[in-house]
Amino acid sequence: MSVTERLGLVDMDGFREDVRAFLSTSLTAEMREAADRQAGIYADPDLARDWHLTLYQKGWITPSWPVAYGGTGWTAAQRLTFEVECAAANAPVLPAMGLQMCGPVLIGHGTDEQKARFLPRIRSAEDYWCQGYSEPGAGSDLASLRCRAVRDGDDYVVNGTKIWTTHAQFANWVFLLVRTSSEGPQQAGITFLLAPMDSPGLTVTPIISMSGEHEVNQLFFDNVRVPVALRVGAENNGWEVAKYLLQFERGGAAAGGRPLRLLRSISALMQDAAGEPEHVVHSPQFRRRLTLLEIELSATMWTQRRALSAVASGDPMGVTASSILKLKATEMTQMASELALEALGPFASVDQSVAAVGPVAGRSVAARYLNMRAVSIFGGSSEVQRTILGKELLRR
Amino acid sequence: MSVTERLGLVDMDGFREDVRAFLSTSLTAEMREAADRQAGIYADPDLARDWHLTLYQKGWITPSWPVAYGGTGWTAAQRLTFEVECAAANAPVLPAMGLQMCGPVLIGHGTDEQKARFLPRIRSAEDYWCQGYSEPGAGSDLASLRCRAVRDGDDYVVNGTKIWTTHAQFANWVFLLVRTSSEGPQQAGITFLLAPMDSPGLTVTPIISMSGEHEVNQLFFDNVRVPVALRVGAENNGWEVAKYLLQFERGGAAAGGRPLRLLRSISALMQDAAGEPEHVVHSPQFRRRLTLLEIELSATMWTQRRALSAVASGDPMGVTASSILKLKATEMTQMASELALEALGPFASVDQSVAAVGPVAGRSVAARYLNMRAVSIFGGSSEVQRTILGKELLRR
Amino acid sequence: MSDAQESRAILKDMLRRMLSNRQGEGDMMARWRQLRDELGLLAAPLPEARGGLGGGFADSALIAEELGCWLMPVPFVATSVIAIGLFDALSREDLSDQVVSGDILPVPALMEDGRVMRVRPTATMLREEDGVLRLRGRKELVEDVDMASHLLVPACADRSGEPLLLLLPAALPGMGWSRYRLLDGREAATVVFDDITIAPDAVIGRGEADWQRFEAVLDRAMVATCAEALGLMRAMLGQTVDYVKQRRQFGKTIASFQVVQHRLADMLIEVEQAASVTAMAVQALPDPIAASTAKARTSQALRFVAQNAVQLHGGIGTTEELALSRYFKRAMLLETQYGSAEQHLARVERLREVERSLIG
Amino acid sequence: MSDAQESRAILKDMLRRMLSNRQGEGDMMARWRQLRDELGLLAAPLPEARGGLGGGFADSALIAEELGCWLMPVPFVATSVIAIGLFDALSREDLSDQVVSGDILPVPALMEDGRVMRVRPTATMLREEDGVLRLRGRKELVEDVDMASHLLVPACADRSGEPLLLLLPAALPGMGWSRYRLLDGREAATVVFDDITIAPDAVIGRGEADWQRFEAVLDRAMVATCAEALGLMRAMLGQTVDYVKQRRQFGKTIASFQVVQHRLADMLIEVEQAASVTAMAVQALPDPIAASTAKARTSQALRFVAQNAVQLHGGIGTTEELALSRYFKRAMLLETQYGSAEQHLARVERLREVERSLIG
Repeated sequence: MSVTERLGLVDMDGFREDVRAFLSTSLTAEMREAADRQAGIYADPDLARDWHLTLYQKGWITPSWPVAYGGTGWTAAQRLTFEVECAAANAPVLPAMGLQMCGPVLIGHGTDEQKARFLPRIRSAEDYWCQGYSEPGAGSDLASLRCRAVRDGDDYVVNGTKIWTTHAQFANWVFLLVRTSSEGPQQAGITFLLAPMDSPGLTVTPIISMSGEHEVNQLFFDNVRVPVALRVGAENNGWEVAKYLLQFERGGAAAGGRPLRLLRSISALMQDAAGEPEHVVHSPQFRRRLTLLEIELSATMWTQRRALSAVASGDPMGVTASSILKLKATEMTQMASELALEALGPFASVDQSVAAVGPVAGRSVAARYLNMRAVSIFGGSSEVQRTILGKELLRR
Repeated sequence: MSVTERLGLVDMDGFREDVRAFLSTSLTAEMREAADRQAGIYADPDLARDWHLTLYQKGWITPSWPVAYGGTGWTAAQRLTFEVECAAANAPVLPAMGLQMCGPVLIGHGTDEQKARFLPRIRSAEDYWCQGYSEPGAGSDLASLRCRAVRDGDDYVVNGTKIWTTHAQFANWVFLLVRTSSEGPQQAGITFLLAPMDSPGLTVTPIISMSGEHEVNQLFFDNVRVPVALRVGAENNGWEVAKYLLQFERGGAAAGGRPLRLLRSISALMQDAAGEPEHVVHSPQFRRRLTLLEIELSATMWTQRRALSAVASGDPMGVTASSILKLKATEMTQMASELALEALGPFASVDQSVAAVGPVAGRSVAARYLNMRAVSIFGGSSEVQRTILGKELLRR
Repeated sequence: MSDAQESRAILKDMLRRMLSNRQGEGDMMARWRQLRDELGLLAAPLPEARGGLGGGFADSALIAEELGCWLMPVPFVATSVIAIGLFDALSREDLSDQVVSGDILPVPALMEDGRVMRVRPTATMLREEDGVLRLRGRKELVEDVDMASHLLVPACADRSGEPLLLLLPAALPGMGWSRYRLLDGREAATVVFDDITIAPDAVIGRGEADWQRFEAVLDRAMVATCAEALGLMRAMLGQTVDYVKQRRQFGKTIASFQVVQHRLADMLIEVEQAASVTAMAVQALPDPIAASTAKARTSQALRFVAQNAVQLHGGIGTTEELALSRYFKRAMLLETQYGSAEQHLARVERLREVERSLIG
Repeated sequence: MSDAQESRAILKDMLRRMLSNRQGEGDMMARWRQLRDELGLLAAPLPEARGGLGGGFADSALIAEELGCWLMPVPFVATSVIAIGLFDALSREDLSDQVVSGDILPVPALMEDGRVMRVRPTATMLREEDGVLRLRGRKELVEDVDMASHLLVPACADRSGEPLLLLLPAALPGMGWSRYRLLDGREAATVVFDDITIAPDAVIGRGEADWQRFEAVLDRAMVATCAEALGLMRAMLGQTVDYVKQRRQFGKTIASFQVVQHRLADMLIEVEQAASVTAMAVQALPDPIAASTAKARTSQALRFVAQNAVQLHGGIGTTEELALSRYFKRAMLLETQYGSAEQHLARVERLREVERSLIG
């Protein structure tokens, strides 16, 4: 019984087999190999689009959405099983901004017009979304954001900047938080807007990450006009919308997805070293750390399953569960990226963006290790998550 | 080369051999066995006294004191070597209250009369000291202490309580911090006093620890009169005296002493299990944890040696080094006590105070594990130490 | 709510009411009788046809968790999970019924050398001579001997070497007892069988298949122990949260310190991860890998939570006076009960290798 | 201050002045020439009789630490510690002098499969035929190939199997080079010797005793690497302290958060413990256990400090823009340079077993 099987111990009437059958025919060898080469947080747009459309055609692109909006009606266990099987099969990691962030927010807080306009285009991959939350002075302290929107007729006029905007260079839409009032507590003056990326006055500047890649950006808003019709929720009520979304962001996807993908590359490196008995991957200590990671993976998947079973389909997860899952996903991802680094050994020192050197299974290992430093910082840092959990416990 | 030898790599002109020769003749088998049975923070008074007097007669009872007051004039490396050899030979752990706390304080801040009166009696074990610092409401926040002393003629009249007073039931003297002023910052109104334990109005109530032992006490002061001549340092200057002492308390003794003693009992349990190949002590994982502990021990001894080399003999250690050493000593002690617990296995569940069961080497293992929970709490908790270190770094 | 959910909720509620106001006091045998007879604790997990609630092992786990939460170290796992579990597996429901009714109280005598987790007995030998059965051997750390009527003793047939399972009256002539106390206050003993004669019907199991049944029962006992540990952890975390809210240092409650909040967060995470592996193992029974995964992970969590509960209580946390100290010592026991984290991690690795070689 | 202490202080001061205002920029070869020729970096650790300061290896460690602190990944260890160390050990001071003067710049070519720490070569074979020496084999991850004049190549004699040490000009005909860049921006290559002819005097060492000398030199290189890592850690900690003092969130500097202070404390402890094991290893040379202890512990500290430096910098810490990212990538390299923590822990355990069996 594999880790993924132990997750789905409940009889699911052949669901797992259906998923596997689909993956074995629809997820092509080319896609899997391309996914292996990806070192970023999300797959590159071309690869992601291929896989997105495959799932879309199958009707499986938005399993966590309510059925009325294109959800699959799966149980929590089925949704997790699906994600875990995708990860285990090395399916490309789809960008979460549309499917798991903007979509659920619109379902929960959007107008009927907004839903009708945007949801189908998220599902069909016609729109590519990015997220405008953080600012240079507002990272962990998101509520202190200063990017300002002033009402002018039927528009908001936005001025300010957003930073760490993943894949902004590919997106045609951005959802963002802006300050519409400076009265009362900081949280009370924030509004949630949607804006086209080709809005006049909106510019994108690349930020190069330490792995040398261009994944994130800074956005500059210079008198960008956003129609009031593109506001989600009431004016000054954006913090509630954002909190709802953050809980999706933290608890929505399978917490084990990224670690499972990394475990796959560790397995490949171990197979690669099968003929070298002195290789570190054969030491009892390396084996033990893998065992501990696999156990944490089982535990986390069951934590997620318990949490998902407790909430109605489509609702965000409770704050405790979502923070635990974010922390565990982070910790396991970083641990797995370290184990991969150690399994690769000295070849991890090579800058593979210039030339491919060493085992094929090790090509993205160093870049992933570098990129995965960010998972404990973005989307609510590990420090912020622990504070949320501690305060929540004290409230009980 | 053993751990203890690797510590003393510098040529010490046969010093180590001298110490070993002394230990092999003067530390009797009875003392070593009795030390093995001790589960407390310090040896019981009878055992401690035997060993104290043996060292006293040899002239080695106060190596860290200035030569003028009975110190040995050893270098830092020699002092550490001595302590490490004592620990490795399983010499009884002498109570620190006189030798490493009150003594150095008197040397640094006492009057000539106080030095002449008390220092010889600490060395000769005629006096047994205890420490009156913490109060029920002032633990980590020592400066908030409320035990009050009011000047009345040539006496202070003390009212209040002290808690966690180790071995107060054996002591004939106590050194304590009292509040003599409530003006200005809390730290500014504290005074350092010495008091006979048989002072009228001073009572001792036992506190039983979770291992079932009586090591600590609560003291109650009910109009206890303490002559002004027994004040150390100026009135309201007790915080400076206390800080000086805390740094001795944290950095004075060999940080590796306790872990080394515990390592000895782990070795004994391992030898005991030599015939059982399935025993957990033979697993590569147990071995590895021991290796990590031994490495930390080497590192910590060198941290201590570097710090001791940097200060003149008799001075307290800098605040950074003393906090690092306290934290490392704590962490290693607790880690070693856990390894011992695991090496013993299920027999660790037995209350050995009622009947002796299982391997001889395991008799004090559970009680020590329980008692060693306190080392991260007393003498400045681990949390307090980390705050000290963090703030010190930020000051640079 | 389904019928099963409803009866579980009722069971939980009754348990809480009975346990909450009598925590840790009084004579354990009296307490046990009350739980067994008034509450029907042993019957509860049985099928409805046998007077139970039909919740099966999930109810056993629920009960164990509540017993842990209220620090009630009664021999529930020994009787409900091990004795009844084994008797049922051997189709000896007659014996199970005697346990339920309180006519017998068998406790397992597992350890031959006090160290190895669950090897087959090699030193406890049963010899047959002219139709008379004679037993020789020694078992360490047999728990609850003050309450036990019988011992459940794995042994080894002297000629064939095949494994045997014996049910022996505790008062059999020739048994040598040395009794001692455990850290949680219960009584245990080393029992020596010095060539004692036993009745033929004391042999209730024999051979490989029966041994496998016994192993499976021990896996269930292990998972029930995880559930009890979970109860302990929830209680210790709750006590710690209450304490840090009222304890003041540096002019404010220590709950307002960020490192205290983060430590509580880490404790909560450990509790939840332990709850998850336990839930997984309950669901996965009789999967031994899931059971060992649960015991390994729960033992780690238990140590972390217990140690940090004491740490956040500060000095008072190290005293006998506080109930926490009794939880801490019970936690020490449960950490190694039916195998430590290290032993179960090794078992997981071993079983996985077997699994892989079977697949590959 | 003793003379030695004084000249060390001067050396350190000169290094700081030369390095501090040129951090990370310009062409590495030019920088290296300046350090070598203007500062006399390679001569410094030599005995006074040979123009050095007489501080020996302690000075090498000091220099390596400063180079680390200012992120100057010049081939100091390769030349000063490995090449000169080996040449001196083989009584080839003539070669050492050429390194000091800059006439040659040899870099070691150690790895046959890119994984195992320091096994004797088995796949790099030297064959003698009618007095002609022919070499066949392949070395991975040879560093600083853009600066090297020579390669220092461990090989294996084809008939006797005895270990050999070769000093080969980098431009020898028949060598196959595939060059690539390392994460710290330096150039490395895989070098293939496809039955190339080498000069007889290229064999500078041969046999067990010479191999042991080479092993001892590698231990020194390892300890020098620890010192460089220590410099990196001090710099990263310093940068982090500076950053948290100015970065504001939630209306105050993040330095005022208790968890940030405690994280800094843990980083400081790691730096100090690494400094201690490094000091121990310097003092203990040629003790291989102390050397491996130092590399294992320092590699662990390096990972912890580098990761937490990035974490406390938050988003900006993950960008290429910040110097910290270059320190982080250099730290990744040094972690595995001459063996990882895991490899050295295993070596410590192996050597200890040997030590014990020799004693016992």
